[in-house]
Amino acid sequence: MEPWEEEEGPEVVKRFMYVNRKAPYGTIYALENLEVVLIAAAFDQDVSVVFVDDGVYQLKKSQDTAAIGMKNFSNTYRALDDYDVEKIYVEQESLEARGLTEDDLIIPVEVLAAEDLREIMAQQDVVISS
Amino acid sequence: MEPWEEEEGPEVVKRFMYVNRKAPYGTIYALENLEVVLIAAAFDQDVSVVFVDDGVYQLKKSQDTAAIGMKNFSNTYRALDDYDVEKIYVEQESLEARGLTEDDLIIPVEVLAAEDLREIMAQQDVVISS
Amino acid sequence: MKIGILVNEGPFTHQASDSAYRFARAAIDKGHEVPRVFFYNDGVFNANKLSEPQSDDRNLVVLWSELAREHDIDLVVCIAAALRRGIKEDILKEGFRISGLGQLVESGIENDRLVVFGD
Amino acid sequence: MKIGILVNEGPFTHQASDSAYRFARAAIDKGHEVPRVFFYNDGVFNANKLSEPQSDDRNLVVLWSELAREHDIDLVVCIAAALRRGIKEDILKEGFRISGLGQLVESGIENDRLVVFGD
Amino acid sequence: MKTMLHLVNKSPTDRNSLDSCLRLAKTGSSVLLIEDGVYAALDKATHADAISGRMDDLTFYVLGPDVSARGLADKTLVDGINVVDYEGFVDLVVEHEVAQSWL
Amino acid sequence: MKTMLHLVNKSPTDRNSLDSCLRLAKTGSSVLLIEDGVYAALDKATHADAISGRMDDLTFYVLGPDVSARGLADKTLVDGINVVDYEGFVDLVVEHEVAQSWL
Repeated sequence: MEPWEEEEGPEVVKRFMYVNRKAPYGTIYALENLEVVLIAAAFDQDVSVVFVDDGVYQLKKSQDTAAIGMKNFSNTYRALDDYDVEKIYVEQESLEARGLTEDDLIIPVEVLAAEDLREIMAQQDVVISS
Repeated sequence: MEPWEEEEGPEVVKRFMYVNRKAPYGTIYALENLEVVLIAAAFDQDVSVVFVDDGVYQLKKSQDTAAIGMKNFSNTYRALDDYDVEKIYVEQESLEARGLTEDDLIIPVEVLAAEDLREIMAQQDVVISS
Repeated sequence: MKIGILVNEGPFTHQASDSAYRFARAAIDKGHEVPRVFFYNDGVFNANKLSEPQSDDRNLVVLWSELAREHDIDLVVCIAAALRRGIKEDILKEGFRISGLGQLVESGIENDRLVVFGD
Repeated sequence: MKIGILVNEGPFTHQASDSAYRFARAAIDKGHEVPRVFFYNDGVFNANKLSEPQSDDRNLVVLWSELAREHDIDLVVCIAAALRRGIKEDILKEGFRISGLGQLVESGIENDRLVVFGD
Repeated sequence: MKTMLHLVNKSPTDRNSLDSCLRLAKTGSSVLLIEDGVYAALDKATHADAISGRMDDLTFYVLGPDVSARGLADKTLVDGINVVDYEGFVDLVVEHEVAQSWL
Repeated sequence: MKTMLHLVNKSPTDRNSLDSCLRLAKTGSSVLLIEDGVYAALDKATHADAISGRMDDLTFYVLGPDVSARGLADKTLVDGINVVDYEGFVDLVVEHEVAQSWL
């Protein structure tokens, strides 16, 4: 086997980034994107999850869906840590435009300015958005 | 029969306004909204059709969908006249923001400033949007 | 008062069907009539009896069907929208029927209000 | 080059499936491989064999199925997304199969590119 | 002239529907924010001015169940917005002659 | 650092996806406008500056079939945008290491 063939083998770790730009409940994308991330965590790849624009609303604390009859899935974000998904980024500009701070979020995250998030995005191998 | 019963009878004409705010082809709403208007024209009601925001793109001349494999339905707007749908309003501000003029449109319309369109909207009995 | 409802999106993907359902129930609870709910665009998917959400999630197809039975609501699925999306009699949930767009216009004529839920 | 495709919306309602189909054909025409197309969210509706668009309109369900047969493409419908939307084996078009989300992750791992089409 | 209830169900940072509604809503109309539309009611967010600037000529409502679902019950809403539940939503539809959804 | 192709498929007057893409796209990246995203390429429209202001550090493409479908073939596009067909779209995906869709 040539060295470059080994590099192409299945043991190569790719960097996957899952991008969330949509608010929860109004549409299903937040929930179904989270389901992808939980599955992806089982593969031996480098996983990061990004919340920008209205996606930051997914992490808002104190969600209570009893009166709309939909399932509250916000606690599932806490499971990301159990699944060893530790690279969770939230864009600072998106938080600020919505009057939110890190204290409003249900899980610890890394808050990044757009200019820093841009660098991380540009290092990914696969970007999956919804 | 009492006079007020007659007023409630089926011969009362209601004002229906169909509002188009979405561009064609990217989503099906423009096409399916047009299908509603063509059916609605068969009822003896007062029908008006409004194009605002990206809805004004529905009326752009010279649409040619051959290369995207979708049906070009823009000529169907010409049929509105045959169906006696004559109240077709386009918001001037929406046209201008998109760099379009009345000459860009496939059918004759009444171009109205927002402040005038607002008055007409407020006179409707039923507003159907998509 | 008679209130007609138009639902333009399918269950689950958008909140439209949930909102319309909660609204319809509240209207009925307050003594109003909801004679007909019309399903257009992706709204036709609300009639798909094969829908099987997770056990801890709501099943809007069933909820609409039950509400219709209890309160004699006419659930009308647009035939043109349904055909292209593959919603046929075979998979139509009890309580729904397939008919033409004229039924939507009628809803606008005959009801005191028409409320639209969509994307 | 191996190019994976993810389709997040159903046929007709959004252009995503049309765009993905045109892109897939162009990629194959240029000599690239499209080993798998994964259908997620409302994308699962692309597999509904009951879809019957008007005769002068394209039928994306048929187009995907034919493309898959001609070029040996694995058309995978996400099981979780399909269940809640009522896309079951009974109404699955030939050429599509139902499987788990792992197949999407695999697509990302094994292909040189992954291109996403959605709303 | 009809009394109108405008329904806005999209986030103002995602779509233009609130902007268009406010541009075309006549003085004296009511606006009810539902679904993702409720984010427009956040006092500290960028669109707060769009609403507070129209408090004099429009009446604003927000659907409480959608506010709670999104975890906004602990946030300050724009001053003067009225919170209603689904029954209040029904009352608004009944009290206004026409309901217009900004889809 | 990967070479990136950003895909934008929504109208800039309807959604925020172009704005977000431009805010987060790194110098040297390419942006391909498809579907309703092609409206952003209209020279006289409100978003023309958003694109022309980034001509120096990004490369812009627009999908010709989507331009023609929408009747924009007779309109002036922002100076410097490259028009491609589906085969050109494939080439762009191949030439860039990563494709990111701004859904």
